[in-house]
Amino acid sequence: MVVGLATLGVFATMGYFVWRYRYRPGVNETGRDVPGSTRLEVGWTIATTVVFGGIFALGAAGFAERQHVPAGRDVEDVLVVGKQWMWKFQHGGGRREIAVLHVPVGRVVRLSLTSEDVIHSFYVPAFRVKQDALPGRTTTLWFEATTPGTYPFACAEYCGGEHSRMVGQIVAMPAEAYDAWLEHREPGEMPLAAAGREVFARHDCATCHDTHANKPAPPLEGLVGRRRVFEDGAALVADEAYLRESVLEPSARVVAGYAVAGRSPMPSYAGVLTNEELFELLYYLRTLKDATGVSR
Amino acid sequence: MAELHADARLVREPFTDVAHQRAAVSLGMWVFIAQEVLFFGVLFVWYGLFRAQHPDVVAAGGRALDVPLATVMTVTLLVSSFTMVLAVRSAMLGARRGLAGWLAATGLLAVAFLAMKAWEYHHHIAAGEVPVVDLHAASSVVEAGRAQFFGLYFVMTGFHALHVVGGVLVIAWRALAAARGRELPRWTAIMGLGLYWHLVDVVWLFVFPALYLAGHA
Amino acid sequence: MSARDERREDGGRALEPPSVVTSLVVLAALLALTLATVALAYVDLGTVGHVVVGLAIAGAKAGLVMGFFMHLGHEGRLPRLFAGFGFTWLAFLVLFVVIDVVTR
Amino acid sequence: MNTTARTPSGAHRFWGTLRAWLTTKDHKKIAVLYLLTITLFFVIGGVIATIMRIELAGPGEDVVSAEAYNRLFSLHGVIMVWFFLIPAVPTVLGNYLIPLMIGAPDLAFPRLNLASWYVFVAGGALTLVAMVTGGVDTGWTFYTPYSSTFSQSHVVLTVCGIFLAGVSSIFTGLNFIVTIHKLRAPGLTWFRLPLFVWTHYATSIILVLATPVLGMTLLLVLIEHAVGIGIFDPAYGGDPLLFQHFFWFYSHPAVYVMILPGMGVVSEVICCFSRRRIFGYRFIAWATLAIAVFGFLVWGHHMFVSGQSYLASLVFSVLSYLVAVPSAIKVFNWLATLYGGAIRLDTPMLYVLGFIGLFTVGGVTGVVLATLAVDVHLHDTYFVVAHFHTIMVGGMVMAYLAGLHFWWPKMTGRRYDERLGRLGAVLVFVGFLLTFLPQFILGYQGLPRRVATYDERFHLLQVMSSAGASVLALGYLVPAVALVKSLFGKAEPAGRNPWGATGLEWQTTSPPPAENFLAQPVVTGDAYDYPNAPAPVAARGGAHG
Repeated sequence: MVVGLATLGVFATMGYFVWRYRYRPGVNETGRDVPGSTRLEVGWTIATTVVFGGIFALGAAGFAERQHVPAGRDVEDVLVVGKQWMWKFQHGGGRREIAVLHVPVGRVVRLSLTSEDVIHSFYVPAFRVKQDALPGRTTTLWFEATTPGTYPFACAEYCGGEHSRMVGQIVAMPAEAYDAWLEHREPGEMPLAAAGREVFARHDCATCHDTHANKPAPPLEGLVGRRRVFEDGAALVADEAYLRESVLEPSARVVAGYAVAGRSPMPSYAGVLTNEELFELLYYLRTLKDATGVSR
Repeated sequence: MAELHADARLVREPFTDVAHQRAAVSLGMWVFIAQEVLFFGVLFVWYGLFRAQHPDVVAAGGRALDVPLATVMTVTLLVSSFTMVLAVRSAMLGARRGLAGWLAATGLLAVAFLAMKAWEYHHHIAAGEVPVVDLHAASSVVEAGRAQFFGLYFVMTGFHALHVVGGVLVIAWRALAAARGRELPRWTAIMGLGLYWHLVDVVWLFVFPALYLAGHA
Repeated sequence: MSARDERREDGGRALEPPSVVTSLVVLAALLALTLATVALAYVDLGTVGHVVVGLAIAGAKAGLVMGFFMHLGHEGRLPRLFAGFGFTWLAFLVLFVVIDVVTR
Repeated sequence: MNTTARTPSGAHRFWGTLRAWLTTKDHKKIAVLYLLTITLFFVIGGVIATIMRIELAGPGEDVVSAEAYNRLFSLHGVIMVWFFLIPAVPTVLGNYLIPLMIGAPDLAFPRLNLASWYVFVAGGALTLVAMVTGGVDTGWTFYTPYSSTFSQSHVVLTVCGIFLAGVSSIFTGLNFIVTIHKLRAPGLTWFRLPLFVWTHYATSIILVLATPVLGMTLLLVLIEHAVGIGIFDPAYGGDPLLFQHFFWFYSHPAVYVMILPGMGVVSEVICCFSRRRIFGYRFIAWATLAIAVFGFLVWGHHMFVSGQSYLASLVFSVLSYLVAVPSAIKVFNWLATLYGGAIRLDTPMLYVLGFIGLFTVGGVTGVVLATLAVDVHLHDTYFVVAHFHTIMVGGMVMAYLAGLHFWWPKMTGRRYDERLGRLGAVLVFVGFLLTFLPQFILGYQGLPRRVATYDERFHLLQVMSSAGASVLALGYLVPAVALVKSLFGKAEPAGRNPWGATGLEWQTTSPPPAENFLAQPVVTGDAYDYPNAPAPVAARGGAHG
């Protein structure tokens, strides 16, 4: 590595100079008078900047790769909730577990992280991934296990008393075995989409968000991935972040034609839905991509 | 033009003359002011983000504040800054009684400001407009937002008021010293005090529109 | 930039006692601006308009106070430099926090 | 140093002396007061570190509970950062030397200087009270919402203590800025200043512009802890990342507060013991200012995995490389200063060579951490712990010890035992490497920091690190013995200029008189005029070579 060589270079140069120019009575009693050299200064400034620029580019490229799940891959969604002092997992298929996370080999696993109390950080050294789990927000992280086995994970953000015991293991298993494992649901565990539909029903969302009647809210079928135009003329392609904002802060961006007195008629659901409910609801809304009329 | 009071006894170690001492005190105070700008700056960053994210909450909160009273408070501080300029002028001219008088006027205006502030706090607390300790106990999102606004309000005006209190104490001490008049206070020190006092004024000039004028029109 | 100059450096007029007339004019301007900002608060300018106007008037008042009452206009380069540092560094803080929050 | 009287009629004289010291406005005496205070805090922080290393020698909760361990590392951080690393070089060496180096009788505001010491002591006392009554368990970073809502420990008391330490820092920084601008001797232009003064100027700017942000932020944590105002805790509608922005706006530049004054010491010592002018004076001076300014713009590299936006991470990463460039320039210039010198390996020079080596290790590991993709893996692991200890302990503490040894004869008028001094320098260097090299590996293997218990697979390296720490602890005792011993008995008098150094401070007596110079010195030439400097006077017991 470049940096290792740089360190060795500095040590070697220093050692050589100290030995070569050591004080020797009668031979080397005063230093040579060399005040400096602008050419040398400019030279090593540019060289350092260029080398650092190269390292930055490499690092940024690797970082950018981690920002988005590669296109066209099967994705396993898992909700990860950190709390003092344990990690709770909820699979897309509905199974829940604590301290152990089963994942399929060869598929992209996308974790949605949140916290019930303080900041935690989900860290899997073997996969070179780490992401803080913040209360009141969801962050995401993805990885792909390539070899079956167990990989330890830990909490990397100090979170109080038992922080050092907030550890566990990822069990990577062949995809078929994982699918079979996922089917062994405990009573009460429900696939996320179904759970989300229950949240949707429980809060009577369909009263307003209905396809067929002339209701006060936009319909939700096929929403994700579609362009939305807002009251102020701005527009974006609906994604998960937009859905989240619409649920928590409906007036932040109101779809054109749906504003009442400049605001959304919908109340905010911030503080009404728990993190899990919100995750389930958003998961459900994403499944409405190609559906018609399901939101009744 | 009246004569500058430049007695050699006004100069303190390690300075060589009054001009030297003045330049150093002025620089020192401006370094201190730069520091205060960042100290209060943190609160304004908080305010700016909060207002950007919840403009309605800030507007509603602003309407709950007393604009006429705050306008009077602003005027009080501005006039006190003016009297402080006259106090510094008296000190520079070596006019001891003028110094004592103008400092006293400045101090009284500052106390008047604090009295209005105290009345305002009392009013808001009595009306339940306080930062709520537990947001989950808030019955609605609106109520929660208002609690946050009043958290912002009390912290911003509170830190400003603390600075006023500090200023009043030093002003009172200096005014008494000038009134007793055994020795004329160093005018460079009065100048430093003046800079501090104007700074407190400047901070309020931003607090006033940020909080009080946010809710109207 | 000899050391001698920097010791006593000021704008040349820093040793003059402040003028009463100038100070009165500045005070009058400050009071007028105060009334203006209160009056404008009741005119519908939209939220952004209010922020811009409020900030501009507060900035103008702060400028008057600093320039005259705090005699920054009479000072040499150093006090101005440090006054500038305070606001510049605050701008750094605001800039980077906004970069994060807006693109989060 | 301290002339404590022991004669029968001495009680009276003792109190008189004590009072004279506690009300002194002499920057040299205030520096000595700081030296004593800061040494006390270093010892406390060091003892805590020792207990931590003993606990970590075993993977379980062997010596102390996890709860206790959390308090130990929090207090170790708080005490070492705010009560040793940040103040040490500026308040001891800077306070003592800046007026001497610029030919002034004192700092610009002597009373403010004394006040800053009292405020510092008050802050330290509050922190110690917090420590004795149960401590604080938030880590020195006070991340919200843990610190503001969840922690049951003495957050309020500790925060007040740190706030006061910050006030003290601001006073010191302000005083230095005005002093350096307004009290330089005739003829002492900016580019004739010793680099030690340049680095303290840059440091003071950081202290004055960064510390108020920390002060307000900690007060907001305190208020949220007390009443829940909704700024940092999402449960109250706040944003925990806002805390991290504010905190690192201070705490990253604070790293340069720790290291820049040390770089000043290095520049002085390396010229003196190479008998050469510094290589590239102006480049070092400008690099110093560049570090101070760019240092403010990189704080977000502490937040790459915090949930900060992708764009912000990219920007902060780029800027982090920019701040590494001037640091690298400084290292190159120091190496070039060695070139063609006549190098004597006295104690200060040994420390300085150690500094350059370890600062390089710390610097390049910093570059590793600024690399986005790599930081995701290494963030909050032992790699980070080892990285900043390399900069802080390997860099700043080495520089502090170098400076203390270099100017000790000036401050006390006595020379220390050169052989003991050299032994100390070597032990500290070796002990340091043994302690922290294993931690780099531990971090790379994925051991998170701040853990009381850890997996068995990390055991061997942890034991090695603890063993190294005992060498390091021993290493610190040696210079303490060497320096204290010189104060008693028949130590060799130092004379005005034992090292044959340039600089105004060496032209007055050792120790200098109360007013520093009997006549106002006038400067006519550049700094580091070693071709025309007097020859060093060899100490007893240490031949040069």
